[in-house]
Order: sequence, then C-alpha cells, then structure tokens
Amino acid sequence: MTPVHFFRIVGEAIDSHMLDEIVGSAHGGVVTFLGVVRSDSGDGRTVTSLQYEAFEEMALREFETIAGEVRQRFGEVRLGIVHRVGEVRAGEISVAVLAAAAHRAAAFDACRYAIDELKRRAPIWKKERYADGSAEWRSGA
Amino acid sequence: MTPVHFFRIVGEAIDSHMLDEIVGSAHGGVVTFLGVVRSDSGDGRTVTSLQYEAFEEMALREFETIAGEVRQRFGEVRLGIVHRVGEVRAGEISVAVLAAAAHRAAAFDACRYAIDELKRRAPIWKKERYADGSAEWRSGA
Amino acid sequence: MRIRLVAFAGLRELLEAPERSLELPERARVDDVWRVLAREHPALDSQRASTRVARNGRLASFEDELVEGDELALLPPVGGG
Amino acid sequence: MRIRLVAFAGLRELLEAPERSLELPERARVDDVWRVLAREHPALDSQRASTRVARNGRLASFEDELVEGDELALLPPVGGG
Repeated sequence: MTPVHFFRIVGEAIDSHMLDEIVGSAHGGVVTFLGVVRSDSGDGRTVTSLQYEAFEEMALREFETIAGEVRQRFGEVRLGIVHRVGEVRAGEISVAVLAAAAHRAAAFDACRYAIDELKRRAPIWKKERYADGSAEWRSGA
Repeated sequence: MTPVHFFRIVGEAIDSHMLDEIVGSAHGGVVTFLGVVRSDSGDGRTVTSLQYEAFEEMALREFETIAGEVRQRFGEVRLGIVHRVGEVRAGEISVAVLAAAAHRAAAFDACRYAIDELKRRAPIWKKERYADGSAEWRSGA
Repeated sequence: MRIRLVAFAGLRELLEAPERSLELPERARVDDVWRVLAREHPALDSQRASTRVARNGRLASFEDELVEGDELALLPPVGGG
Repeated sequence: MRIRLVAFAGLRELLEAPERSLELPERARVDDVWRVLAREHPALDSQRASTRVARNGRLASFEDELVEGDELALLPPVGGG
C-alpha cells in the first residue's frame, strides 16, 4: 500500500465523493468527517455564511505534515483532505477529511487526529457573516 | 432537533449518500463510517466475498437501542445505519454508519460507539468465501 | 402446542432449514427444544454454550417456558470484526 | 532590498491589501517590518503577541533576518472550531 494522499483547497462546493478514489482494496475501514457551516453562531446570532481564507501553499504543506504524523501514530492510513475557501453558506460543507485503513480503529483515530490538528494548526481563517449584515473574523475553539 | 434516525437492512449495494438526508441545519459535524469487504482474510487466504445474514427485526431493534444509548452518552445526535445482507464482494460496502451532531466530538464518539456496538451485539453473521472455493462462518473480533 | 423455530448462519445450515414448525408438550422450555434438536443433530451438543436464543425477537433464556405460537430463534455468536 | 509582504484575514483587512512590496535596509529583521507597518497602522500594536510570521512559507521568528526577494507572511491566530 503506497501512501497516496489527496489534499486540495478548492473554491467551489465540496463533493464528498471526490475523496473516494483514495480508498484501496486493503482498506476495510473508511471514516469521513464533514464540517458543515451551522446557522447558529453559538452566541445567539444567525450565521448566513462563512468566508474562508487560506494561505494555500502553507496549508497544503501542513496537511502533508499532519498526514506524516498520522502514519507515525496510527500506521498505514491514507488521508484525504479537501478544504473550501471563499464564501460557504450555512448548510454547505467547508471541509472534508477521509481516512482509510485496514481496520476501523486506525481510520477513526486518523480522521479525528487530522481534523483536530487541521483546525488547530492550518493557516485557514474564517469570517462569520450574520443575518444582520455584520461580520467578524473568528478564531479559537 | 427531533431524533429522526434512519435504519435499514438492504439486499443491494449501499450508496453512502442514502444517509445524507438525516443531516439537518443544526449539524456542524458529520462522521461516516464505511465498512468495506477486504480481500485479505487476515490468515493468508484470499476472500472473494462475504455472505451476510441478519435476523432483521431483531437487528433493527438493536440499532434503535444503540441509538438510544448514543443519545444518552453523547447528547443530541442523529444516527443512520445501513447494513447489507446477501453476498458482498471484496471492495464493496457492507455497512455504513452516519452520526450527525452540532459539533464534531459528539459525532465522532457516536459513530464509533455505534459501529463498535453493532459489531458486538447486532444479530448479523458473515460467512467468508475464499478464492479456493471454501467458506467459513466467522465471529469474534 | 406448536412453535416456529428459526435459526441463522451456521446453526441454520446445521439444521438444514431456515425455519420449521415444532410440536411440543405444553409448558415446554427452550431447553426442551434444544434437546429435541440435539437428538436429531448431535453436532449441536458442542454449541450450546455459545448459542443465544430469542423468543419472539427478544433475547431469552434456555429456562424460559414457551407458549403456543411462539417464535424461537437460535443465534450463533455474533461479533464479526 | 525588496521583500514581498502578504497578510491574511483580519491583518489583510487592516493593512488594506492582500500583498505589497516593501523596500528595506540590508539585514532588516521581521521585527523591523512590523515596526514600519505599525507606524502606518497603529491598530497593529495590540496584535503582535497573537500574530505568527512565515518566511517563504515556513514559520519564522520576529528576530529572523530577511534577504532580498523574501516573502514575509503575517498570520493572525488560527484555530477555528
């Protein structure tokens, strides 16, 4: 099994099937995470969309770094990450992470590690746009 | 958010998108597990297909029970489970589990709990068919 | 009284039928059914410890009494990886 | 020497441009660039502690020296839930 990962930053809607191609015949467990824009900001305001912005070359390199850590920690895992940039409306997918492994434990661990680290480290920012016309850059969990 | 789960046992190929409909606007994290038939039996033999057999009414009731436990443990989560029965060839999906929650931690926890408990408890059996023509019912992890 | 017997996977193959009807004395227990079947199919003997039973779709015990019209299911071990 | 400056998110908006070219004395450090910018945009002052910098796409320190042709990126905090 060769370590063929798949990393993209895209400007259009994410089709979660675009990651299916990295799944190989040795993979018995495939775990996918989809991050979806919620209309609830968490502080009572209504979110209409998020504006995502990435330092793309550095973000893609961070994805590679995370994939290396995943394989060190969890063994033979193929990882796919697609992150959308630009305006993403409530209900649309902002990020998809797929982890494929021989068994499900490694696939779950890898997928969760990848999205947690992506959120923590990748140079990608988001601005929340609210129904009242205001907008705000958000960071922190 | 109403607890609308989606449980099916099907005789035809699983389309992982059939679970998408349970995702609602309050769900920011969606985790999907796909179990795929591997051609490696784990003991050196080549698997050509698995024959799955379910005690359907009891299996569906077990899915409901697991969903209740998921909500007790992890809060507001919607769960979808589709399990295939009959012959499933190597490379095809035997089971799909989707968990949708407001945040990703609950979605990961719920999806993993559901597939672990399904494998442990649901009255579903599998017979491995090998390239040499032999076949064997398998149980245990 | 009559009950319906269903079996799955290896037990289904061993009993050579997915389901059958059984005539039993009143107040027969699950265990009585097992002994009837084990006389016909001695290979069942070694499998009792690993077999679970369900009465009308709910897990039951070998000590449970059956009633007319019950469906008794014989379930081999589950837990496939 | 000239370097290219890029900024993202709130810092991009504050600097009013996604990128610009800057003329600097030889052996200027990242911190020198920051002070030039903070004179133009006093609102930067409060953000230095939370800002990370990257030199040619790799994380760098405010003490690092720059060379002709470098790309210096200013990165606000990440970590969106």
